Amino acid sequence: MSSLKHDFFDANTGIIDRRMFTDEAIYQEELKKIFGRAWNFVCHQSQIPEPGDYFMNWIGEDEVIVVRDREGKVNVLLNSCPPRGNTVCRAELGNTRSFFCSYHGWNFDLNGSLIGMPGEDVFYRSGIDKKEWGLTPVAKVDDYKGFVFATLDPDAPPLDEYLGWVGRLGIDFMATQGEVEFLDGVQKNRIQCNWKIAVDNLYDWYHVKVSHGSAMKLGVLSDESMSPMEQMVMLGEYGHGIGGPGISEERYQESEERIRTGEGGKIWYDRDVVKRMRPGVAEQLGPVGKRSFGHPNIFPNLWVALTHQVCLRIPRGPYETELWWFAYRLKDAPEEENLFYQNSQNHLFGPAGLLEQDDGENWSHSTRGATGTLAKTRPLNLSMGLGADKMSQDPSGQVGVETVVNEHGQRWHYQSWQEWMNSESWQELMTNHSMPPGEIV
Amino acid sequence: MSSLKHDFFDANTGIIDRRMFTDEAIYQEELKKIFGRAWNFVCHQSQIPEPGDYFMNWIGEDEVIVVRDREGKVNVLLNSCPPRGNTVCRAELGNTRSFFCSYHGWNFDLNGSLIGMPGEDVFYRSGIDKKEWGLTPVAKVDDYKGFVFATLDPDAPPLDEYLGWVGRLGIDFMATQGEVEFLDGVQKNRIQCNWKIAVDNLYDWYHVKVSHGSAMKLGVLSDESMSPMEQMVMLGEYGHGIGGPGISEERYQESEERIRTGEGGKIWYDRDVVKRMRPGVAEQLGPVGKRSFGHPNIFPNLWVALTHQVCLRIPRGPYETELWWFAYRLKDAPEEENLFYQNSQNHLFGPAGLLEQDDGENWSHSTRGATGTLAKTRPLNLSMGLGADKMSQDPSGQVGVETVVNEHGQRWHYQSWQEWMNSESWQELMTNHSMPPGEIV
Amino acid sequence: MSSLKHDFFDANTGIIDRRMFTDEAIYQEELKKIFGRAWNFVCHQSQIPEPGDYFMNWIGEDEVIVVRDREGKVNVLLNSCPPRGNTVCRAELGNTRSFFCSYHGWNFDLNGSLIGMPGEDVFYRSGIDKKEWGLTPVAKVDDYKGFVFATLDPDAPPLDEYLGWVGRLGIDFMATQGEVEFLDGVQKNRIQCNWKIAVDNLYDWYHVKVSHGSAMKLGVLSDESMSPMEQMVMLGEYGHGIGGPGISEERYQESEERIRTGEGGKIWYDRDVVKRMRPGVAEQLGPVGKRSFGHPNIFPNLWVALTHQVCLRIPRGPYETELWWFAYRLKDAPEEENLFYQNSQNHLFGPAGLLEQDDGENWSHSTRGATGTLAKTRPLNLSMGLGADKMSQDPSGQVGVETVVNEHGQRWHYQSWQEWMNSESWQELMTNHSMPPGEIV
Amino acid sequence: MSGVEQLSVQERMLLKHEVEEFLFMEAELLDSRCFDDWLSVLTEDIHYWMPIRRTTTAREVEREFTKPGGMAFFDDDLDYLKMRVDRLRVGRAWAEDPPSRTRRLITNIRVTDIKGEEVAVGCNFKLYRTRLNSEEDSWIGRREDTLRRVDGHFKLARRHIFLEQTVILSQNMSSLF
Amino acid sequence: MSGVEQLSVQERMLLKHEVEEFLFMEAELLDSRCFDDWLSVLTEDIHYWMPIRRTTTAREVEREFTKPGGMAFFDDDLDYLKMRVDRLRVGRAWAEDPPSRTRRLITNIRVTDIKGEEVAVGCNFKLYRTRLNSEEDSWIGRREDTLRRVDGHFKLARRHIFLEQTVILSQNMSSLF
Amino acid sequence: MSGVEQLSVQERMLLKHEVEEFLFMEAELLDSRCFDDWLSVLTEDIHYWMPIRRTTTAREVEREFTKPGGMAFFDDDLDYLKMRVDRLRVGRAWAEDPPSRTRRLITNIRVTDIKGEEVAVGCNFKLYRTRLNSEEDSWIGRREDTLRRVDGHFKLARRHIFLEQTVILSQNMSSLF
Ligand code: FES
Ligand code: FES
Ligand code: FES
Ligand SMILES: [Fe+3]
Ligand SMILES: [Fe+3]
Ligand SMILES: [Fe+3]
Repeated sequence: MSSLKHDFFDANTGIIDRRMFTDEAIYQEELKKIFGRAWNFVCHQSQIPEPGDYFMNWIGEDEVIVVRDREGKVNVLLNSCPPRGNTVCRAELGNTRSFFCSYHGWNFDLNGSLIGMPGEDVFYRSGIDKKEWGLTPVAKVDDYKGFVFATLDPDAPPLDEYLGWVGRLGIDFMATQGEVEFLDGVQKNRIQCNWKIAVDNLYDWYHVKVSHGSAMKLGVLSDESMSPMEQMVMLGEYGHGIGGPGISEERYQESEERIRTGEGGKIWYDRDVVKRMRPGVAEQLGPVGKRSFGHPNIFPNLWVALTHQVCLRIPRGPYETELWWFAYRLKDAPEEENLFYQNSQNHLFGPAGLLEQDDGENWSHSTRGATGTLAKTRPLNLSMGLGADKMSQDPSGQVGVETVVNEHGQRWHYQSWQEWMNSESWQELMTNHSMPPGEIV
Repeated sequence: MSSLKHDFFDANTGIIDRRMFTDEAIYQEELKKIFGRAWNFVCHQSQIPEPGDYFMNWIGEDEVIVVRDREGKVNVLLNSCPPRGNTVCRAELGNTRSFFCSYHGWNFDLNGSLIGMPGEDVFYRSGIDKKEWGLTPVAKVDDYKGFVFATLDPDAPPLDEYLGWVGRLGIDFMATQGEVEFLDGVQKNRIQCNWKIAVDNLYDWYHVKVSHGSAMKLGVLSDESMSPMEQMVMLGEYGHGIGGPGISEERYQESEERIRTGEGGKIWYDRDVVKRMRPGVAEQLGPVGKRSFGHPNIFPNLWVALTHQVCLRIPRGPYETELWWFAYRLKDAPEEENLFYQNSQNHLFGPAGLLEQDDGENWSHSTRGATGTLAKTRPLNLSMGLGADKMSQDPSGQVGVETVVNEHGQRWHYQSWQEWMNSESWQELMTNHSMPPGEIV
Repeated sequence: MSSLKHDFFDANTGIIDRRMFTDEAIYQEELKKIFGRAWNFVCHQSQIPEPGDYFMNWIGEDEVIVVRDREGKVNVLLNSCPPRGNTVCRAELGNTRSFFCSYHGWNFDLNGSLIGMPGEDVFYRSGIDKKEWGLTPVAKVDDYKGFVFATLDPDAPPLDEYLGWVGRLGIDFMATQGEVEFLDGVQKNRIQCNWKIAVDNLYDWYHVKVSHGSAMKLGVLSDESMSPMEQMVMLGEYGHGIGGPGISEERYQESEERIRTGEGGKIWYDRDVVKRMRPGVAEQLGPVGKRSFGHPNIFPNLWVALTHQVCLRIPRGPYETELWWFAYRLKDAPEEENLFYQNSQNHLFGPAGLLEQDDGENWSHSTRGATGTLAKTRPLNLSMGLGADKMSQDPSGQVGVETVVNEHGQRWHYQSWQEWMNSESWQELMTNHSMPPGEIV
Repeated sequence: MSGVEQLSVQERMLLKHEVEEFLFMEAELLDSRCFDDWLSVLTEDIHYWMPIRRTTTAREVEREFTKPGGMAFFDDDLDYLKMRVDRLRVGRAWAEDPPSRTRRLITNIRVTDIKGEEVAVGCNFKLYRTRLNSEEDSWIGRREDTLRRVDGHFKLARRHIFLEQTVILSQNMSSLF
Repeated sequence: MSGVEQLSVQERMLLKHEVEEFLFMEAELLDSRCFDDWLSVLTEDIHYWMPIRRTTTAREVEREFTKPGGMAFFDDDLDYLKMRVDRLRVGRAWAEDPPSRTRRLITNIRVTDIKGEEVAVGCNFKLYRTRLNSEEDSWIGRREDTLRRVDGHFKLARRHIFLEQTVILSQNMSSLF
Repeated sequence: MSGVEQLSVQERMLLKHEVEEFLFMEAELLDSRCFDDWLSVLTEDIHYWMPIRRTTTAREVEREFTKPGGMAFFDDDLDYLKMRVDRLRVGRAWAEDPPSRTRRLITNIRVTDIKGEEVAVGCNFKLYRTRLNSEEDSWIGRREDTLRRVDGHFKLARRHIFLEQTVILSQNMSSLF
């Protein structure tokens, strides 16, 4: 039975069979079933404001051109030219009038349509249907509040439905802060780890004190902000999730009170509460969401960080992942606020980041270790908090669990991954996938 | 049915399934069914004039020693020593009295026979049949007008029959010019492309203006010579072909006339016609062949270029091809003529060549692009001129089509490749292979 | 039938199918069936004298920590941490109080037991059985005269039984010389060869004069010692063997006589006979063993060299082997004796060794050559001395053959390898494996 | 480069030698892990910067680097550099425990300008880093350094690092350039 | 090397410095893609040559390189070098669009001879080239340059390049050495 | 380094130049396979040593190298170095037949001490070796050389080689550093 096909994760015990990280066949299947089906983040509207502006990205191992056409529409096109499959664009970004292939000179419009072929009539005498031989567009493109996503699967549900309230909330954390403007410059580097381990880690508030012990001792970030006792988890359909710091309504009101009485800043999250007190924001985030300061992951691989950054984890084979750090500023925010964030953006994450430089070897060794003849048979334990928490459904419909450091997010990530891998189509996935537990068993 | 086993190329539409470029299993099969069966060019007689002279080459991924023995015979021997399979020769070329293995000192004569073993009688007491343990010779070696070929398959037809009139004509283009003497020095470099894409490209007169646009703008080569409207294609059994510039009998006679009246040189091909007016040459090339100035490919991978050069495309895995550029001079040609060609030989092709340096990335990206999950499912369009041309059988028996830039050669290359791959033996191939279309549909 | 599963070696002809060197599936099977079952040498007691001293080694592709605990017991632990499989130790050697994982800070005692987890009670609220989640110990650890071995297979026979008299004799060659003290510093380098070819070579006294011809001509070692006519072979159950110089009882007594009369040193082996004349030594080595000065191999991959060194050949894929050269001194030997050996240790073997630097390319080319389409089908000839020798069973029970240079040891190595590969378990191997021939056919 | 051209060739040679002595000493401090000593040859106001590089078409090649004040891999003042050094002391700086082994090949040293006490120096570099079982990383590029004479000795007042790579091929950049 | 030995060590030092200034400036022109400026430091009669290297036995090692006037990877006069530069301007020089990122590490500079206005200089080099998503090529070898003084400034009159590689491991050599 | 500091900057510059001339000449002798000439620039009492390096924790980093007198990759006196050279002549030195092609990039040359006729010199190196069809090896590290003036010319009296690698990634080290 296909539903038994992949059985690497046991939701009842939180035990993982680590072969999921190193098997080449599994990886090939992931490219089809995960990246080939999901809505993948490709860029933010503000990165390509003008007609002809383009930004290159990857959907699994397919390279795509994300380009704004003359009508202002964003198109996502496969970077592959019909005659021999040559790439028609080799820059990472730029502005162009059309895409001219360096092999035979076929020329494509900003929407991918074939607008020129050298000697079309003289050489292609039996004619060729130009409409049929443009650059292949992805199945669907849509954006949520400026964040552009694309999917290769025509059967994928609409983006809004795909994101669900958790995915949307993850983006709202950013979008409700004001007009988001992505900065020029994406930090890219490669880590010899499986992409799922990189994603797993964004939910991992247990590793911070140890993996990033040096940064904490230096006070790069405040102790409390880096490993707070109060945690909150929200899980969404199809694998989205938010995990990390989160506080009770009571604490939230205390914070508001501090801020009103000019004592804001006493606790690290006051800085965020201030913003959420701006008109309409708390309402948009909702009574549960507003109290979370955690890490959203838009399944499969978009991490929304607290530093006005998002990080894509692009698979490059079972043993390698490319990290892309995007940063943004708030157009209308006071300059010092943006400078405060840019400071973090240039010093915490990325290959030279005071935090992230210490992650790489742990991830690569966790992946590499999975190749040993004995090692690959040893179970991995992700049982932290398993069955220990109840999720409270808020009247608003938002469901969150207020708890301590845990591995709910990671388990949800792997469980969802397994459901995607065990479904042969979107239809099957829609019917088979688990709903986020109202109560985590 | 084996004939359906491989179905990557559709002759009716000219559409290719690009997985043929990246699949490792396909590649392993090619090594057996294509390179393991074909007559492969190994070197020219003039490269190893003296007894003991040797030149190393590859047949697929088997390294062979091409060596002239004391009787003046050229032997082609597998570079693999019986006790442990060590290589007995590690130089690219040289002169030797015998091949002495660096592992245990077995010594082999220039014809591969085992002539010495340290302590043969003392240690090999049960005896060993020296005749049985020499270096493995290839199945057959033969040459056509000095061009030496070898095949690993004893069932291969004789070289002459294998080449057929098209393969022979390709070599005659060179041989009829005078005594060919290969120059010392082969330019070797690696391109991350599939070998078939490199072969495909030699027929490709469509890419020249674009891929080599810079060279043309500089007038490295004359516009007319690089992308002439008048083209001629000749296709031969088993996959050989000649494609490129070719002119009508009328133009040919105009050229002869110009030359007679001392106005030769007006048009680029006058330079070649002059040579073909030498006694006997036109007759040897035939009424059709003499009017072609195109690119022959001796299937699978020997390109005969117009610059007094031949280029081997040696497979190094699905994703890599090694290019070997051999150059020759005409022993009796005026020095300035040879200098003219050497100039091209050192400046047009090879990794630093003003033309070829621009090919590599197109080929490697066309190959690499075939790995994307979506990209690999997209068809490639090789339909240029499909069904638009008629082939005229000349009374002489030569069949050529006079036309414009087209993809007849490439389609023939892929169609033949598929027939080789779908045949389990030479016998099957001989019965199954298509005859070159008297009329291309 | 599983017993037919692998048929790469023909004991009747000494012919090998070289695909055993390059097939990835074979290699993966070797990791399980050979390295996953055998007793593997991990280090010598003297390398980790103090509690907390550790030395890292590999069992196939599993990295293990070899560490002495507070009770003085040596533990061999898998370097893989339960939560994500991260490595808990990244140094090659050192001394520590515990193993602290850099990912989440789990802390393990010197016997592998989990002694600390950050926030165990607060975060792991459903509790976790610490006893179940320590570092995985190997199945068995034992030592023979200070040489520590470990096996991953609980069904493996006791070390003594596994070694048998030949394996034990190989170690006795070292142990009977006095108290062995391993030196600080292991020479490690990688050769692009299959590990079996490296092992095969240690029995190979045929290659010396040729592969190491330069060293011999320089007199780095005496001609006689490097390729003596008198050879002796002893073969042990499960693939152990000793091959190389060995002399008759008569010669042995002549040597003793020379030494007694102060004329010792005339012949190279007098140096060893001297030591064997020390009280009890000859008795321990036995009437046959004492007359051998050959190369023992403890199956699968531990070579005991004559230079007070042992060499591990660690597999790194079918095409790569890592060589680890360990050296020792005799605690109570005169300083000049130890200096004499250290001189050899620093100049004969290892990547810069005057002998070994010439081996690498022969081994890598013998492996690489096995990939050619034709080459891989060519048989390798290991028939030297096949059926030409009789083994004489000594009253003591020791069985040795006195002969000349031969390939008995190599054939035994490959035959045993095949028996291991054709057995699905230790039980099957114990019942199926051949006994060393009382008479080699 | 007026500043430089006013010098005689002998003066330039001498200056070049002094610069070289400083740069080689400074590189050796890093290679031999004397990080505190390294901090001591920096000026208080040092700017240590490595922009992000991107592949662009020939036509838009001026967009190759991110701009000062924008996103970067390094954009440090002395405090940040101190943090990078201090973290090695406080422990749990896993990227450097076990310590990396590095070697800096500094070549093509050229004095490009002189202003008062400051000398602008360009050089090419290959920073080689190997860890554990000889895992290897190489970072290659150009540096624009400014050396300032402080009581007779050079100190490093500015270091702008221009890597050739776009995607960083290593799992971190825990080394200093 | 008589030419050199007639000089005092001080003179050699000064000459070495001048040579170095020239070679580093020239390398920087190429690395920073100032190709026209680079052409301007060549003499009219420059010979720019890279022979083909082959693996031979120790016994026949004199056959290692192809001979002058024979087959070569580069055998250029000024016109050919101009073409290599001009092609970048005229467009459709795909090997260099997007432009490669190169870095020349020039080391072991030694003055080997002096004849009138000409100085023969040997050096070792590593030419690093990366393109697109950090695809990497490295070409390593030795150069024999001849510098000629033309109105007080050096110009490059001869460049013979001896790569260590036999098979060129890259898909092209669109860079200048 | 008192020895050095007693020198004026001019004196240091001159000395550095002499050292450089020697080291580049010596490297070229090896790269151009003039091994006998190379032996002739060594002193009778030369010590040529390369210890073994190991990965250790930051805490135990002092255990990184094996000690003098212990296990090593090279621990040669002149006789052993002669053997390494002579073997190439006598034949059957397969690691070098076909001969390797090597290139030594010597950088960061710094004079660290002066004692009488002896000059202690540190440098960084990349030794590149390619064989057959461009198989490649690179050894990178630091050298501590001692040069001794013998009748007015430098000779190499000591060479201690500190590679950055722990596991040697090549199938042999048949080259000299
Ligand atoms: S592949 Fe793009 S035009 Fe031919
Ligand atoms: S492998 Fe050639 S002689 Fe042994
Ligand atoms: S993996 Fe070791 S503590 Fe988490
Ligand atoms: Fe982290
Ligand atoms: Fe082309
Ligand atoms: Fe050997």
